[in-house]
Amino acid sequence: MAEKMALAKAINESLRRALETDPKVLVMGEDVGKLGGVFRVTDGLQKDFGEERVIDTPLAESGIVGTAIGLALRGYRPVVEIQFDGFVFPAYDQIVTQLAKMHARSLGKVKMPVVIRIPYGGGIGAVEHHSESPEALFAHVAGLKVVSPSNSSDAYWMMQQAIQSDDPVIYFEPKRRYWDKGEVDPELIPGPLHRASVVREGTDLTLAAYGPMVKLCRQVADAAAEEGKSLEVLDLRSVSPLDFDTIQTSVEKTRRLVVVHEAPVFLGSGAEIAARITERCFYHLEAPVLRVGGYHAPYPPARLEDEYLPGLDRVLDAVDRALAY
Amino acid sequence: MAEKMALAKAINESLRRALETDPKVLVMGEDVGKLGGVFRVTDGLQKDFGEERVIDTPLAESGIVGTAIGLALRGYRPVVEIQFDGFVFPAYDQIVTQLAKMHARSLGKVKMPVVIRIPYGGGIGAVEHHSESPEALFAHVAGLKVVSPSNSSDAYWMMQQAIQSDDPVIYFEPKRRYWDKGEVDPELIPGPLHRASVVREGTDLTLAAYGPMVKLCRQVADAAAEEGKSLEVLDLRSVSPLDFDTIQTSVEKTRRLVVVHEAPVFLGSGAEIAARITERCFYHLEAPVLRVGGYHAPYPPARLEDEYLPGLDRVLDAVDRALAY
Amino acid sequence: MTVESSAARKPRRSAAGKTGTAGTGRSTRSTVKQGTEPELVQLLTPEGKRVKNAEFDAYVAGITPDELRGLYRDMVLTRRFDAEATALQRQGELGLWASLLGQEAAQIGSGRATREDDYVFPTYREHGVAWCRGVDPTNLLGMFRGVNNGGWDPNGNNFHLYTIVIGSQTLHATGYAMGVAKDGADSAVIAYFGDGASSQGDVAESFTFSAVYNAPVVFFCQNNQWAISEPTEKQTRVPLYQRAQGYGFPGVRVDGNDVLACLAVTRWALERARNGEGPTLVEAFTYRMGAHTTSDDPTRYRHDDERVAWEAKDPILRLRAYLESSNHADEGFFAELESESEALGKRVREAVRAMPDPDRFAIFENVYADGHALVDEERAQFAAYQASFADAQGGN
Amino acid sequence: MTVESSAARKPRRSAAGKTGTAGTGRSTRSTVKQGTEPELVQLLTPEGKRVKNAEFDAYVAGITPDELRGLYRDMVLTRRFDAEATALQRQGELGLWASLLGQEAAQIGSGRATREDDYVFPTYREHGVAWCRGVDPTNLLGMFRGVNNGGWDPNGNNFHLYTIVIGSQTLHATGYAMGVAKDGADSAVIAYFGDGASSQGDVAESFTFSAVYNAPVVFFCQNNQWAISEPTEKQTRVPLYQRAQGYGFPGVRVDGNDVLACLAVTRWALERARNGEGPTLVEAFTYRMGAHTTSDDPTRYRHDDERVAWEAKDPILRLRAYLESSNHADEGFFAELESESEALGKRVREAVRAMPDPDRFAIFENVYADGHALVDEERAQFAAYQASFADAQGGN
Ligand SMILES: Cc1ncc(C[n+]2csc(CCOP(=O)(O)OP(=O)(O)O)c2C)c(N)n1
Ligand SMILES: Cc1ncc(C[n+]2csc(CCOP(=O)(O)OP(=O)(O)O)c2C)c(N)n1
Ligand SMILES: [Mg+2]
Ligand SMILES: [Mg+2]
Repeated sequence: MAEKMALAKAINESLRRALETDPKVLVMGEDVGKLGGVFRVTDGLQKDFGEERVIDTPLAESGIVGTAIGLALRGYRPVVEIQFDGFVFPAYDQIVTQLAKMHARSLGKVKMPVVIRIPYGGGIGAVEHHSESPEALFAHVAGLKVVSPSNSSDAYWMMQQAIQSDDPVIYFEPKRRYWDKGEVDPELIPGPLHRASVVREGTDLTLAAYGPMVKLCRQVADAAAEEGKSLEVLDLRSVSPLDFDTIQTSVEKTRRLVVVHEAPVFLGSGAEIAARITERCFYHLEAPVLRVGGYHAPYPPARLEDEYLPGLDRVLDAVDRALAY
Repeated sequence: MAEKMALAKAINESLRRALETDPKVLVMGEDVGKLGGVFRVTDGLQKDFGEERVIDTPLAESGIVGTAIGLALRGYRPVVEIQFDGFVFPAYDQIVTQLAKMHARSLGKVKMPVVIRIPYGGGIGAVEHHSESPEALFAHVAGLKVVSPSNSSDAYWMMQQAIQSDDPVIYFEPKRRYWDKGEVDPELIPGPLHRASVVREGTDLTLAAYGPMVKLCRQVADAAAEEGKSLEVLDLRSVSPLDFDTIQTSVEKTRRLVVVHEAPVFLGSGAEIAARITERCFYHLEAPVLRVGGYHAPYPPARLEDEYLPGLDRVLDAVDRALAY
Repeated sequence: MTVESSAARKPRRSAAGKTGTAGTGRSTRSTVKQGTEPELVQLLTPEGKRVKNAEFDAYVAGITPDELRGLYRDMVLTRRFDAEATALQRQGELGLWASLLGQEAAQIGSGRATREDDYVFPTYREHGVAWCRGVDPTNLLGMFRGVNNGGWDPNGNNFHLYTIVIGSQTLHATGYAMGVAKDGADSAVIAYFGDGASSQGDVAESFTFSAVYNAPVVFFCQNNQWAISEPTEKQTRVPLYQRAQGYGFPGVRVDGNDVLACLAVTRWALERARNGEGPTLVEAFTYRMGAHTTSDDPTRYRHDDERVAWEAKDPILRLRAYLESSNHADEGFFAELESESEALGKRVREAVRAMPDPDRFAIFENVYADGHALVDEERAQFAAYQASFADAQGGN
Repeated sequence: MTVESSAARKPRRSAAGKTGTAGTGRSTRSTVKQGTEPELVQLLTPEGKRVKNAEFDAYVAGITPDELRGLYRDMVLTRRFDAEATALQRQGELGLWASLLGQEAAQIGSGRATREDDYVFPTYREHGVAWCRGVDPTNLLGMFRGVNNGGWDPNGNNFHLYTIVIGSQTLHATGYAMGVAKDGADSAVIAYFGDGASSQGDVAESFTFSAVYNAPVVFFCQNNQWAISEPTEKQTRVPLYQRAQGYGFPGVRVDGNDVLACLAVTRWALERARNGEGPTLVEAFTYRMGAHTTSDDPTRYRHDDERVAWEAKDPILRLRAYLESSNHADEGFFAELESESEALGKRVREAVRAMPDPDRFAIFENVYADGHALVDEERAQFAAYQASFADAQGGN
């Protein structure tokens, strides 16, 4: 029975379903209990599943991830919340040197079914450290999988799949889309977690994005359509692995690619997409792959974020530049 | 008076000079004192400058960098040693959220002249966490500068410049080249810290590398020359900023580029170079920018590192592939 | 203390209540006493009665009526400033505000204990300490308005920027203090942090570094009972001031709603630092009367009874009662303060509303001190892009 | 204790010796005693005399001569294995070795205290504990030879992989113990770490988490006096076992060269865990007789006198003296053990030499449990690249 719900609610429902169906699933993090998280994503879960399953932790991210690793070794499947993007770094060591490597280090003997939820990105007028997009810092690290849904249905299903995965998954939640509503069909049979999807077909140029930027790219495609340009929009959904096959197929058709993300362009995921797609589609590309993203600067104060973040005009500008080749 | 010395010794001499000339310079880290560091890079410094200037710290990397920030706020210029590449992650939070941002956060009121020395890379048959190349994880972060010398002279002079810089500099030391000898002329007037240098001229293809891979690329160029191919070799020296101008100039001439680094290819610095140079040289490139680097896998046990690391044959293979376009 | 029953404190299996009872205090074993809350250092009761304290009276022995009124004034104006900021957030002038309501005594007492050449490392809630340091309160609002990430020169008042990443600043303070010691200066450093922050590894590392280097730093923990929605029991099962002992330096719990006690204890701790006796931990036992920030809704996780109970210990009423009963302040003083308070509110309101948005090119400023080619390139691209609109508009 | 004079311990300014003297033990203040080393829990003197201990005797009361000989055998074989590994490194068969020489009693005593269903989280030096857990010692050598990064199934013997990043495993142990408690199991967890590791934020966070959740975990710190070249004074200015107190659980210092005391104290601590009394810190006071690893050169930072002094406290000689004086072991036992020891050495030598290099495709194995498109792609490229050589060779 499909139901319309906000993206945050879809994650909430997905966590609820996981807690219901698998007694090994745990939810843990700062303020995930009574408060239900600062974005209410875990709202009501502690009330219904108790403090043993939905755990308010001490204020220490390394400790949260480190103990989640231990719980996973004991057979649990922890879903960890990091309160904001900028607060994941105290846990970075545990994520990079332990969580990511445990399976390989043990020659496959132990599994690390840990999901790390990170509300990320800007556009909500927040103070420092609350608007960042650090996904490249995780995608570069082997052993991690990195995903980001753009809509309620994906949020729901990708969370189910992330929890079911025996690999650690960094699940980036597009916080500025938390309140966007979309259909969620709990009976759906979802496609593979790491498969990109073509959310709009087009012929002149491909726009590739994930998470919060997918909605923007749809708007860009609408605007471009009014000018008679046909843009194809890809929702990449996964940053590690990247679904290069889907991008390649699209680019072989459109011959032009613009990648959009909020993260800084320099060494952002767009760099890898540009490099690899150029290699794969060297004779197809009519223009270099262009990238629109954040600048090489700390995320600015809220009153400047609209200048910093990719917006309709900046993406259209890149589209024009790509089409001008 | 130029003198031939090992790369490690060149850094040692450079630190000594800095300690001598600026009373605000401090050297700090684990085992940097009596032991002189596990690679002897700080050998003799504590003996000559005392425990107040050359400081053995508690075993806590976040503490080391965090207190270095405090010392910098007090007017000191700390040069911090992280013992091995794989042990920088406990300090990652302090580096990314504090060190990198303090200057911007204070609207320029405070400076962060902190150098973080990290012996990095593989090829020395070490155990886990002792052979990694995490430079992309720092270069993606605005506010940091990232450099890596390839030879004794650069090691000496780039350290002088890093210490003199009012910005935080992550100074990656190519540990497998520590024992390679080269001329160091303490009277030299060095070029800019972030300028790449053309270490071998060529016409058919450009090889770009930094740190430990420069020597390899020279060898590749030698081998290719025997087959009648003329390769230009760039020593990038700096990963943030990257000197795209020098790369562009070279590629406009050779029309082909292969980037080599030990770090995993996926989202490694080569991705950014490929993306940006393709944009800058779209009509010059005869082949896509190819990249040779580590695989998307944890650094393997020592007995497999030769398979994992870029070697002569793998780079030559990439050269051949690029030339075949 | 808190209304939340905490499962985490119950031993999970059979031995409820046994925890820590095995110890005998022998020298080979460190043991733990539990169950009873320790006494606080208190110089003023909640009713405003001055009580004697053999150890700490000396640190406020010479205090004059003028100084007492000064402390009162500080607290009143700080509270007023804070209320104004909360209101400005409601009006949309600020994006967020982190109120210090209830913590005025902890902040004014400790802040007034510092000397001009001391250095302060705050969290994001130390508006009262900033006040004591002479930072213009309107400067504090820039980051909450979203026009900057920290709007004052830390070296102007030896008051570091607000730090949002929990616990980080305790290491900066320790490093700074190491530098003070290296310089042979006799100033001291004070690092603020919360009960929640006590769990962060960085705070523990700052204890280790400061102890090993005997750094002249005071760790001032405002235990306001809550870290957003989590009561202190989620961070520790023993009183926080005891944490210091295991690192080799003293810890004290002070009544954080007693400005006189906070002043005395902080003076003592700073004096230790100046005298080369190294670090001290002060736990100021206080209460966050309001929400965590204006984004927070405390009704979701705590009963209002708790706040009401703490209202009886209000730091301002307490000092007022003492000032009045001891005839240290008259009607005129309170009336004058009231109008000063009004004036401050007005000034803050006007200053905030007048605060201009930053220039868009500020994005690229101060990323580096010595410049960076990529920033230059992106700034130029940005300028060209902006110019293209101007051109377009010009053309129309 | 150490030969290095430590400037860090000297108060930097006037107050030498004053540190911690301000405390009066009042309940508002935690204070620190310094200067005198605390007593150790000791059941066997360095000369091998059994001494009484009111508190801990009970934990080894029923120990049989057979078990005592077993402990001795464990220590001798562990030392032999360790010496063999050191020799194999010298011969180039291993890339590195981290010797446990001198720490046999701490490891065998604590390791033998664990029950089969307990879970152990080691550092990289717990060869003796591995032995007690039944891990084939040759398996430990894989990572030091460079054929893998951890060569055994952690769940095979409830003995986790060696962890090189200092301190990380204490959090894994705590999480695992939280899981044990959730499961309602009565097993316990033991986390090993070193004196150096005590400074890491992760270790502090593991103390916090285990205390808050009352997790059944024993923190077993082998204070071997050195963290590579740094003496313990660079990590703490008070004995490490005291660290626990500030987190709300007991800490004990035990003679780490006394296998009986280590057995007793660890049994006590594990029993606390099983009984739902939560975490305990055990500091085993011992000595790293050798270099940090085969790459290290301790002559650069410590005098040999120190090692010589500690030789008098050798854990193996001590138990041998006791076994002999109490007639618990005869010549035959020692002779037999000698040849068992020889056999072990031979077996290890042969096993290491026979250890094959890993298949080159192992690089791509186990990066993920559920596969990853990029790994598949790179594996395929690698295979094609390898095949090109085969082709080229075939062609010649
Ligand atoms: C590293 C990190 N994690 C999480 C947060 C989000 N956060 C902001 S304030 C806060 C609670 C802090 O509690 P406490 O230390 O007691 O200080 P208080 O807010 O009560 O003054 C949290 C979890 C953060 N700012 N930094
Ligand atoms: C995070 C981290 N930093 C640095 C190192 C390098 N290192 C390896 S062992 C060691 C000293 C450890 O000392 P201790 O904890 O006392 O254990 P011990 O070696 O004495 O058994 C250091 C600094 C590391 N492995 N991990
Ligand atoms: Mg608090
Ligand atoms: Mg040690």
